[in-house]
Amino acid sequence: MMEKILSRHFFNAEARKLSFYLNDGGYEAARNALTQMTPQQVADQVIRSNLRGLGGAGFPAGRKWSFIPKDSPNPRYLVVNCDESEPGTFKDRHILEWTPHSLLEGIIIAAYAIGASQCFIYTRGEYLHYARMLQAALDEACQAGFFGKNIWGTGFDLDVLIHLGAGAYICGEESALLESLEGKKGWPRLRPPFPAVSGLFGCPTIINNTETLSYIPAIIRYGGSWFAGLGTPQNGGLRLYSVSGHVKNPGVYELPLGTPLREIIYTHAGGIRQGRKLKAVIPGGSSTPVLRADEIDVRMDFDSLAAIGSLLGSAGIIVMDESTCLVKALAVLAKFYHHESCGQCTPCREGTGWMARILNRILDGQGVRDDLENLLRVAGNIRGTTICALGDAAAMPVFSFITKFRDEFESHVLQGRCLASK
Amino acid sequence: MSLQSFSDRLLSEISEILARYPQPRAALLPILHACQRESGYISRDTETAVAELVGIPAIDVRETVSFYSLLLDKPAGKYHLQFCTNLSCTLLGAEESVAAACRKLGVHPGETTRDNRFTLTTVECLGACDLSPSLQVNDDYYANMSAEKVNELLDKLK
Amino acid sequence: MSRPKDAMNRLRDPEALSFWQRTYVPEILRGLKLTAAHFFRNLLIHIFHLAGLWKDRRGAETVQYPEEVRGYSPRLRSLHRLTKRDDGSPRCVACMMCETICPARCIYIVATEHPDPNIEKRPASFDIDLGKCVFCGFCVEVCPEDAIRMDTHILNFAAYSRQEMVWDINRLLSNEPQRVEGIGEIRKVK
Amino acid sequence: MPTLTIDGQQVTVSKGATIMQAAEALGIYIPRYCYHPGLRVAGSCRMCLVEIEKAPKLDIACYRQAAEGMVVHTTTEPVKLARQSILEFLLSNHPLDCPVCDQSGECDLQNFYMEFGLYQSRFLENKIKRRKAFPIGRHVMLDNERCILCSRCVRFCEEVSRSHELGIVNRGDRSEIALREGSQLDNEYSGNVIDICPVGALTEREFRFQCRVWYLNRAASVCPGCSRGCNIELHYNVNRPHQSGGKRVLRLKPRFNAEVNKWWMCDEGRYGFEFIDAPSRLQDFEIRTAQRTVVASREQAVQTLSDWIGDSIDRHGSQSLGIFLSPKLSNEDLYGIGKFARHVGIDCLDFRNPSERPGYQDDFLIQADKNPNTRGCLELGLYRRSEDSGGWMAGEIQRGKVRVLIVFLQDLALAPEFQQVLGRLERLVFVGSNRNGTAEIASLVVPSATYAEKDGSFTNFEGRAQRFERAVVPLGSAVAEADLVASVAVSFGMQREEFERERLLSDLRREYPFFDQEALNPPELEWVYQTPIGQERL
Repeated sequence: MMEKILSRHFFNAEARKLSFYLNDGGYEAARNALTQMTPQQVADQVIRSNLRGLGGAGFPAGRKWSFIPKDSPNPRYLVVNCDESEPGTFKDRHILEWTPHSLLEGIIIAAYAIGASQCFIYTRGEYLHYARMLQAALDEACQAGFFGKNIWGTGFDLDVLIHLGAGAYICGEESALLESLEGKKGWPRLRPPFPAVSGLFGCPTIINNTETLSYIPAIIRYGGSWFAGLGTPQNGGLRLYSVSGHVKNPGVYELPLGTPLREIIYTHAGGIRQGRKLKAVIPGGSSTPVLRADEIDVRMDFDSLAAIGSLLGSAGIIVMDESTCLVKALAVLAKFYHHESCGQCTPCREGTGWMARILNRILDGQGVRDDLENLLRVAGNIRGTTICALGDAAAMPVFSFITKFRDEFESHVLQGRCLASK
Repeated sequence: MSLQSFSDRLLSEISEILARYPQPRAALLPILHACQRESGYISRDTETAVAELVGIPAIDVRETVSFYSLLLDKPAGKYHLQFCTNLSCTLLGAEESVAAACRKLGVHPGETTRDNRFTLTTVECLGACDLSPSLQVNDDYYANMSAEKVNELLDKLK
Repeated sequence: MSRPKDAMNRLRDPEALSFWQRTYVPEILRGLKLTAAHFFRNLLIHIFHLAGLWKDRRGAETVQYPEEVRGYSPRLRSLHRLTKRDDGSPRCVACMMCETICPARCIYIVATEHPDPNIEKRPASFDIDLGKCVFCGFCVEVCPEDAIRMDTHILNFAAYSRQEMVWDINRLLSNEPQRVEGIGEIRKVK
Repeated sequence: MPTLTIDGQQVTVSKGATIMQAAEALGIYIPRYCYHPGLRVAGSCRMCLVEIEKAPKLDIACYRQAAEGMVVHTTTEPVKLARQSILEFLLSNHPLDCPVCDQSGECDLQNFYMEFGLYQSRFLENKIKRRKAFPIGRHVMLDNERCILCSRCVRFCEEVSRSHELGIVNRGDRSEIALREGSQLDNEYSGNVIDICPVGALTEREFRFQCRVWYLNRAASVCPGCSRGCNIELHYNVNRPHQSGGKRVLRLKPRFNAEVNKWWMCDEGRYGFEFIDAPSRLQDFEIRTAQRTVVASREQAVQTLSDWIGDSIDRHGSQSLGIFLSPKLSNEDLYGIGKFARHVGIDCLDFRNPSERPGYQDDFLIQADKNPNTRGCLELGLYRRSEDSGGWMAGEIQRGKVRVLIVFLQDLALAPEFQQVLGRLERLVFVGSNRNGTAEIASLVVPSATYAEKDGSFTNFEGRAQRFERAVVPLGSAVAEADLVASVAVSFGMQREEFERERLLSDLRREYPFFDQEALNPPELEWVYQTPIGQERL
């Protein structure tokens, strides 16, 4: 049985060519889906695969598709979230670079399943280079007749447009992404209505993550149950773990859901560089609660991480060794959320800047006794009161860093001394 | 001042972009990207002209341009150095690369050298944490930067 | 809650007077002694003063106001003054808090634009009608800018007309604070 | 029709109604900044967070729709904490400008902080500095430091005035209100953004530093600027006259009326009150002869007027008297004058100034007819139906038929038809509030009270009669027109009581069923755009 799906041909420049992909059985799944399956059968396979959204929230992909109202007279849209701005995550970039046709084939299948004839791929503006690679692949596929009018003579039309963002983390949030796609600033929308009911231009819209869609061809080809069997129960299949920070071999590792974090760090990513000791790991991108070194025996899947108070998020693993000053690390993250808060709703707009300023002051040795309580309180006041999840994302690291490494923070505040071993 | 100052090439690119979107406003970001590629930044006049093209109020274009960090409302140097200073890159010493670049170019982050060749900015995650510390110069990524590599690169770019 | 009640009881039941106290004679004698001592002391010192002697000793204990005054307490509420910024302009931003709280309604402010948008507002005129003022000090308490104070220790601002009792912004600004020294000490006024 | 429970009270609301609307129906006030009933819901200030049972977290009342069986709490600890924290966030970068801010006293940031706030600052950082106090239009000042980014003004310019001048630029806590390059906030309705701004970010240039708002008194009124009859409030200062240089009426604010003007009014109306305290106001009775003008007492003037009317009737009959009314007069004044005219037999009446041209109008509030009570004049029949304008009266004067003309408010000297013939009159009487060309040549000038100085009602172009109440006392010797007529009418055997305000109104309603309207009930002050000023404390 195959151990890798998407990463089989990573770092092989030939693999991004259509001819290579076709030789590998590419676009067969899409052709099968369109010619031999009903949209419902396609969706059923995806539901059976237990494939959960891989952009952060972990919502079951098949069920999301079912939210499209059956009777809407408006056109339906498929939007691919390829904004990938969560610090620590870079898997989508690898898909664009090495296996763009997996994504494109997944798009055909998903668009067929939801009845969309227009798809937008929203990529972050910094990925211009990678968007061009995707565009080249798309052009090849169009030439081959996989996109456009009347695909494979089924009467199904599909047009794909690659849309570049312009540098805003918030546009990875699905409703902000839609606003951005409509040419507006990326201010998240109030919900309900959810995008599946009223999304892009007020029409039913399904937004899937790049990685999610890229796995769909394999699911259709080998069946949903096969994919589900690759992972732990309720957490289907494989996923791409991005590993960065103080590891010997940072990169993307395609492993079954539920692979222990320790194994990912020490076996696949080669362990900590320079023989240092591990101090902390952020398991799922910058906004997920940090884990202490003694917590890394957790299985990397949605439920196991949630059980110990963290999140799988986008599976961007950031590894920090003993030389890391966690106050500094948190200040960097706080600066990030301050920079990226869209400014629409009060708690996030004012709170992210406040937290960043307190942390900077602490780093400057100007901390005062109440600072840590204040940080926790401000984070607590942001959490759960904002329009979108960015507020929560900004608050979670503050909670987890301060509660799990309180001594380091207190040492900084009270003694102006950093406990990190240099 | 308005559309007259747009080159024919740009105008035809814009009309091509407009044709691909179901609503003109949705084409705003691609059009702005096109304008920025043409002149290096988006001037207030360009904003007004684009607003006219897309058929939306000029303030809406202003809002959009000011919201996105990749859209510049003042010219950047020939080489726009964007150092990622997010967590993974900082962990591996991004700040040293930034400091080295600042020293070599004699500017602070956010500034442009007097000869308009380099603009140095620190940016948030570039989505290249495996290449940490990473640097984007215009559209190209540079991996595993260090003070020495920054100096080498700057020498080459000069 | 016991203390007030306790005090009340004490008021009603004073300590019993002793026999000598009930006669009042010792207290009368003590009183006489005090006044007599002053009488003879003053008599003696004044006679010596006439003879040009003992000039450094005060004749009587009474203060010879207005030639002499006693040092005032820093808490004294005297004539108002408006405090100044470094450039000499009034600190007052014409917020009207003092005018609003003034129970005598003796403050009249007209606001106008300050050229510096960070200050924004200044008084075009600021009048206090001292003929109406009750010297409650609320204006000082309420001022958010510490722009008005009553620490000039000026008490003699009587005037011959009601109009002269109205102090305008220039007069109020020209008042200076009085340094507090020797509270209760008697000083000659030069 | 969902039924829900808010703070233990049950209420049934229409489908699609929000929790905020349901709470309002129960009289429960939920604090808010970005929510305004006249604008699209933004949901961004998060001040109206409420607790909904079985919901995982607090939700905003302005957006969440009421659902059957929903149980909402607006005063529980989590809600209080949320409000405190939102206020703390809003204030973290808000300058402590209250002493110099014109909004203080009617500022929602102040009011809500006093009611729900934390009372102890835990913010030790430096506040963000922004551009302060600069004009962004003819009437509006912007202070970016004070702005809390509720976006009400932006939405107003998008949805109500549809002029799109304002936007929010940049992002995060660098966001601020900005105008399009080189443009100004100069639409016909720009003043409304001042009303809806919950803080002192947008303030009025005209009202700037004129008076602290807690010195202001309020009177319910009707805008006399055009025939729309927007419901307004007159804000006037009689407590501290020195602060505003003796001006009494300092600003007008729209008063909510769902049928007429909703929450809004136009700038033309808003700033059209200057005449009330203008130097051109007539304050004395003046009797003018060829040689000189003398100031007369009210008694003298009334006597003179009565004598002239009686004399003219005696010598030439009541046809020799003409009355030129004004559509700026109230229904009651018009009716009183008409009653008197009927009593003495004057039928030479009109109100249509032949020199008046229709003004600007739009499809929202502004009407071309700049008179507040044209419809009232028409309903009362105070004009000659056979003629298409008031110019016919010039002909009557020319022919020598009309010898004594009483002009109310209008400047007939401006009308070419009248310019030539006014000199032919034996007596020209001018009754008006402000000096004009007609007053200059009148042999008797009677100062009259403006709409701010008397009670009355105007009938708007749709036929809605609306009452306004007196704010200030008439300036100088000015009298209300009906009172003047009452004094004169006594000489002609009428009862003074017939001209009392309430009597005029009740007679009017009896005689003209048209005026028997619900809208004529006494107006109530409705504060919809701001919480009340704490006036009772002064």
